[in-house]
Amino acid sequence: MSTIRDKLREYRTAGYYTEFEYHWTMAVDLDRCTGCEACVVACQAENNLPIVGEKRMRQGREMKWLRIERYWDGDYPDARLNFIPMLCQHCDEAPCEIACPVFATYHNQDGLNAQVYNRCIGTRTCAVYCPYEVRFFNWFTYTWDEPLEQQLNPDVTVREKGVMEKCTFCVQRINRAKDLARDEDRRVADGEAQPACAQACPTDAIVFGDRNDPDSAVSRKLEDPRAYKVLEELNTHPSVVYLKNAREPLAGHEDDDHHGEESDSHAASPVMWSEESSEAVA
Amino acid sequence: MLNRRDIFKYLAGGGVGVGTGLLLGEVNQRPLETLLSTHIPPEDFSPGMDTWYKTLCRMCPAGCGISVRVREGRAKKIEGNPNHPVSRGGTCALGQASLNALYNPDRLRSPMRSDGEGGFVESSWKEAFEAIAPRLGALQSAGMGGRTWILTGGFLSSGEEALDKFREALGANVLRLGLDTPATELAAAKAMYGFSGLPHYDIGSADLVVSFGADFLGAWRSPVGYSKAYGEFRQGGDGHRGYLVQVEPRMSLTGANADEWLPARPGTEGALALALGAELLGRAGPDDEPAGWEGLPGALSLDEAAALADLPAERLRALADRLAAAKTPLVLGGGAVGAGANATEALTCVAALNRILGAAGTTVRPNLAHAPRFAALSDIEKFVAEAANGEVSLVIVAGVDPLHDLPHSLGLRGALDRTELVVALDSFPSDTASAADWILATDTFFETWDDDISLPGNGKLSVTLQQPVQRRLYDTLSVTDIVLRLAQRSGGALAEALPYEDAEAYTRSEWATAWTNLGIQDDFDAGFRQVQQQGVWVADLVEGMADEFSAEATVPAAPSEAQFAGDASEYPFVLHPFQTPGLREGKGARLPWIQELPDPQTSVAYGSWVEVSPATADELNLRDGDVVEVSSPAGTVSAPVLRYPGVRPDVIAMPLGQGHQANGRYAQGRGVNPASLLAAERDGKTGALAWAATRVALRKTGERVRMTKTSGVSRTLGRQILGPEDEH
Amino acid sequence: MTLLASFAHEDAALDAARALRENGVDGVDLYSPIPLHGADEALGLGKSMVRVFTLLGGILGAIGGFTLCVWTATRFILPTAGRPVITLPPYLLITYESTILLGTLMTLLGFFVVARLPAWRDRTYRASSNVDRFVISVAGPGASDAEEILRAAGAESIEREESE
Amino acid sequence: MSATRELMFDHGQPSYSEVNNDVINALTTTTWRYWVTLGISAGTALLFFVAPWIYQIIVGVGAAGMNRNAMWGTYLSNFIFWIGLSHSGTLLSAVLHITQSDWRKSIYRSAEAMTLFSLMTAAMFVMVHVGRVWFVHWTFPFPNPMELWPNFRSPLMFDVMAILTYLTASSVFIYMGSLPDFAAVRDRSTGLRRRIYAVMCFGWRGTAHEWHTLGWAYTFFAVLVIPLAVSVHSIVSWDFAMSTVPGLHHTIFAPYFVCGAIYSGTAGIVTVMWMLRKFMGFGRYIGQLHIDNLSKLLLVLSLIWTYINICENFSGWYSGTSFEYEAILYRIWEGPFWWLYWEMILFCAVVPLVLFSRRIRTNWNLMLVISILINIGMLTERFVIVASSLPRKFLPDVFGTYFPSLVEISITVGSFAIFTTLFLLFVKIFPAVSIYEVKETLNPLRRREAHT
Repeated sequence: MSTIRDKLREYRTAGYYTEFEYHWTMAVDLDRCTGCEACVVACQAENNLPIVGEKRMRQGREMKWLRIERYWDGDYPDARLNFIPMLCQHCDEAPCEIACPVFATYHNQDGLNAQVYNRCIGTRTCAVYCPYEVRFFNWFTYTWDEPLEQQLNPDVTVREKGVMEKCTFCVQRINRAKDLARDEDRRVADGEAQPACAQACPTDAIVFGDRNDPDSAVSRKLEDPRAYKVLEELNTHPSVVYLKNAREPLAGHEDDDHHGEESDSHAASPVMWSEESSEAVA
Repeated sequence: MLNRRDIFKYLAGGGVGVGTGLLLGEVNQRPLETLLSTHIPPEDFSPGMDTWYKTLCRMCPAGCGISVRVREGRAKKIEGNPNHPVSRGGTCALGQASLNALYNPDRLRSPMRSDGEGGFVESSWKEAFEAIAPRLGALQSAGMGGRTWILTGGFLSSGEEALDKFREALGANVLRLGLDTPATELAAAKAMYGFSGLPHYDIGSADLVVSFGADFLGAWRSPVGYSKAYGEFRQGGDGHRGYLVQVEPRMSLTGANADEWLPARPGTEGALALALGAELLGRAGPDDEPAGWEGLPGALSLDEAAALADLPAERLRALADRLAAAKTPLVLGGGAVGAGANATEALTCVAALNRILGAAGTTVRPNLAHAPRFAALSDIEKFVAEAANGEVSLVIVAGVDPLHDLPHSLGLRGALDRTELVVALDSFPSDTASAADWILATDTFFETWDDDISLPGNGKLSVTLQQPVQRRLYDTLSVTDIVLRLAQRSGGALAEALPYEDAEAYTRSEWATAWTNLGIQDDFDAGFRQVQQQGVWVADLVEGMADEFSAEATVPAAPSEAQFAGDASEYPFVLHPFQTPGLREGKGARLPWIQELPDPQTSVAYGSWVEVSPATADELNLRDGDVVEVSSPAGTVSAPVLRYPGVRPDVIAMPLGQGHQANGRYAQGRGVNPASLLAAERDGKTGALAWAATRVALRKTGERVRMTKTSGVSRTLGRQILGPEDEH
Repeated sequence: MTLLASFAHEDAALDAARALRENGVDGVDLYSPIPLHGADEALGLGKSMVRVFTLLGGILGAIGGFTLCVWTATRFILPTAGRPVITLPPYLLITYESTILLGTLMTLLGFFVVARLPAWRDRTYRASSNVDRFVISVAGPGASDAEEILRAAGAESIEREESE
Repeated sequence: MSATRELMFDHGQPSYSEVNNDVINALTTTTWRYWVTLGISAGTALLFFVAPWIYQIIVGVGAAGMNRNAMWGTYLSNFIFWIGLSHSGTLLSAVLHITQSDWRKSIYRSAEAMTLFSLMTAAMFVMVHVGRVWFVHWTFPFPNPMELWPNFRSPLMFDVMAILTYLTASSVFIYMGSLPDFAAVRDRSTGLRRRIYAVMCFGWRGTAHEWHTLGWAYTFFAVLVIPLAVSVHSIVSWDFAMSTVPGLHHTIFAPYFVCGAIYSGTAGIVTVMWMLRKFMGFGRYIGQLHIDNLSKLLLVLSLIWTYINICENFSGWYSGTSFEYEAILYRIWEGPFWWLYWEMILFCAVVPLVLFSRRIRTNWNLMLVISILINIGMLTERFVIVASSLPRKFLPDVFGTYFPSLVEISITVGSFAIFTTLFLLFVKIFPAVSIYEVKETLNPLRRREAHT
């Protein structure tokens, strides 16, 4: 009887995993990040991301599990450009995970937001629910011009049309490190598992590791006063932590809610909420 | 044609014709391939196991070390080599994408012979050597080696050495080509620091970096090495945070990351640097002034410089304050600043500022000397003139693409047309190779032996070894192999100069010789094996190996006024060509991953664009995607407009690297090449090509295109994406 | 033997049925083109047993739906979005739907069982009773007594049908 | 009741046998016009729906115009539209049955059929929408070999369950209500048709016991269907509202969708009524009272709908967040679909205001126009909700746009043909007007005069 009660209590626990085996976390130092996009190509190479071609890219169907977002501040001559790498945040309370009717996406014991390609039926609800827009759909079965397919990573599935995909934190590398550690009867050492983006980053802006290990590099980054999470107000509890760019605000920065010249033809016009929102923050 | 996959598609579509489908599927089945030869596996081949090879990235002259993951005999992934002193485990987008060059579907798979009508037919090495070697032999024996020109790049490698030996033995001419060669920077370093290599800039230990036009995070010299240093500069372990000021007319990637971006008028940067130097000298008092530098004759006051450069004077004063307060400042100059008509003078002023700041010797250090001599504009003109006179019998183009990269106004295409025999050594049907009589298909750097001494360097002596990581995919040879074979087949002095069997033997022999010369007595084989494992051989510079700072330096002169091709009234804008981190001068264009990579600042992929300041665009009534005709005295191109907030209103910026006439399916016919706009301007001091000294005019064509651009709205709209707002 | 009396008016037929019942005639049935108010009372039909089926179905559906959710979630545990394995609000929604689903299906079953349908074999029936006639049938031993009563009630015609 | 009775028949009451004749003749007598219409309709369905769908299955969902941002598009908005259209039939029928509104009786059969076929069309859109339709059965509650069941926490599973239940309940509801009429058809036909209807009516004889049981069962169905119908569109709305997407993440979405659904369904009924009058000769049974009552209902619904729309925009404006504010702004003014938004306001909020006039309410042709306008408005409402919210969520850098592709437009057009085809088949299988219930509304056949 008591076992049933225990089981019930376990099953009724929010979060279910009271503790992750490893809690893989990424810290992105925006002060170091230059937006050079080496990570973007590294991700493409590691994870067999297809080359979609110009036409499909223009249709907004590019496959980039990791992208650099750019945000302008101010106007000429006091213009400033900010970069922020955006990838699957591996939220602990991921909006995408509730969406899937067939359990193609779920949370694994390492805190990773996992996507099971062969279970996916392509309702795309997860992508709609994702506030970070880091889920990518195979609108077509993409092919590689021969012999480019010889480059494909044998550790990573090539996805077919109708399947959702996204950043896995290079789970194949994590699993290799875990296998190795298990063989040697130890935990994965800090820095042993590195996703392709972190490995490639020429400024070491991306730090990856296990948050459960208080001495890991990423745990130390989390202590940084600059640390924040994107769209934290949505309570998704991302596993990607950003360290705010430490640049001085631009002169006349108070004016940054002003939209200014917009390259987009549907540019937003000046709005009235700015005072309210800044009040709310203060 | 139906193949198996199509059939399964149709089956999925409706279950129609199951029987037919299966039947056709059987008929069209490809012959069984042997998956893995496990009986006699090749060396280093174990199925399912990764092998990592340390080698050299040859995508740009930076000379980064990489580590290549090989599975089942195929290179799979590039990663940085943490042992490498320049790249320190980092890679750039272009390096990551270099596998696309290896597996590119449009790579040349065998030597190609021109059919005389613009097309090429497959040939064999035997045919190729039989066609070329006798000509060489004839030229050699006739003592007409001078009628041969070798067009090559600027690597400091054994391969280039072989080419150079070949040239010497033949008595041929060489043109070391490239758009953005460090010729002006070398001249400035020689003048101000007194050494003949490129300086090593220690960005990592600087607390203030002022960069005049050098996009060191994007595409300038050694982006990975500088980026590594930049990481430390920004958030080093000791808690200090460096301050970066970027002076340039168009916000580059470095400008985007700078704390301050100063859009100085193009061509005024040297005067600006000199004015800052004079101000600092004035502030510090006479004690610190180098001898003879009192007051820096010709230097403008800060106010005058501000007016000249079209910058607010208070910003310059604030900059001078920062420079004065900085403990380890560093000033860089390059990019368009090193490519104006007064480039050497400007860079000399920048270097002088380093001396005034005391950076020379601390954050600016000597590198290994011995930079090659890059072709000045006059050299190119000489070649073109000789070709026009029919005095050029043979041109060997080794891995460079001058017909695309260099200003078309130089007339290189015509020169090659008038040459009797043009032999291109290339892995791709590049624009230049497509104009050749023979294309000798070369290996990619994954398939052959070579080495490199990084020119931008790291303040140490480091030689990176390039070794094959997999078997050749096709019937190709390396440049060194080709040179060696040509030499042997030609006989005479050529054969004597290069008595090596192949690239591997040659490279090993070069290393053995070098180590002997350096007095290294260790067992060579063991040492070389170790280098193969490490990927690089590093030693501290020893006395005499690199030049020292000269104690005395000439007083920097005020730079002359920048001259631009084209009349300001007819051509109101200065053209600012820039390299993107992926495309660079054009090598990235044939790599699909690079084509598909959104430009960091603009998010444009697959194509060219014209950056116009929003103010200018409003004036000309231009929206994003409006096609404009950009015309200069040298040519005209049409491309869509992109309103770019980070460019001066009197400057038009265009990315280099697209607009290939050949070069495979990913590059060909995509975008436009601003090189066709560039006038044959030169730097006044060195005669080097000044590629940022052309004026252009804009004309709206009325046509409109949808650009391939991933970015929607590049404003945060007040959303706290970049972090919580600071409390003011 | 079955007696079939046809009426042109619903109140006449109902009166006849009532009279038969008062006289203790058994085996009376009333065929009509529309459901007749008062027929329940005239023939002594009480509350239908269908409601039991509906109730059962609803209860089964509720238990079944909730059990399905809980059981399947614990079969193969794939936590999502930090939710507990047994998450009440969504499971209650499923329960709600399955309650209605099973309620509907059981009501359907109840209807067939209670109405003793389907009955495809030939039975006593006059097609006119599905147009504009009201037919009373009296089967079994009471039929002989019924004829008088029916006639008195105003039957248009009375037929006899011998049962096989 | 008798007042209603008089109003219901514009051209005098038919007799019982006339009702049988009229309804069953409409079922059995088929002119060449019917076959031509059916042929055109089925052909359109094939050409515009089936063919592009097969193409899409072959190349991938990329045949549609959806992209990185707008992962949902026309397919989903059409799905919601069709689910919405299904909402009046069964729901209205059940509500009116419980409240014993007699005027329901001549129209409910077609209304319920509309429910059923709209639902089927909606279910088609689910299949058109998903990336791998060949695995769509994985959403049904059964385990895979690993004993992995579907995720009942997903709003999409709520959908599956709700639609499954709704489809079942609606089918049962319409079928049970038709049993006596099947018997009537059986009695009047011969040969194969008679045998088929004999089976379909389960041997119905119309005994007091059968009527009694049917009455009970039918009332229970009605009671079960009402909360079901309300839940179905609430659940569909939660597909949206449970996301974080600005412009979709609104608490008001459930009542909004339910109201919109009934609104659009009621308008749909008006359209179908007009068709039945015009082409099936049911003018005698569907009259002034019906159209007047339905129009009043439409008017009330349009006012509620308008109110909710104001609420939605107000909450977006009042939220004080850039997300909601920009989403609303993009929807109503800055986006490429602003004109569709105002078109929807015009058709669904402004035009129905004319229904305050009784003369317009009882004018069949005008009502046809208004009902079609309302449904066009509702179709665009669903489209606008999807197409203006998804391309712009939280991160401005990935803001995009969405335009439906030709395939999507074609499939949208084709879906109407599918619905029409199904409906055309229906009128030849089911008595499109309930025979026995119409008879109930006639003056009862009594010896003694009624007391009225």
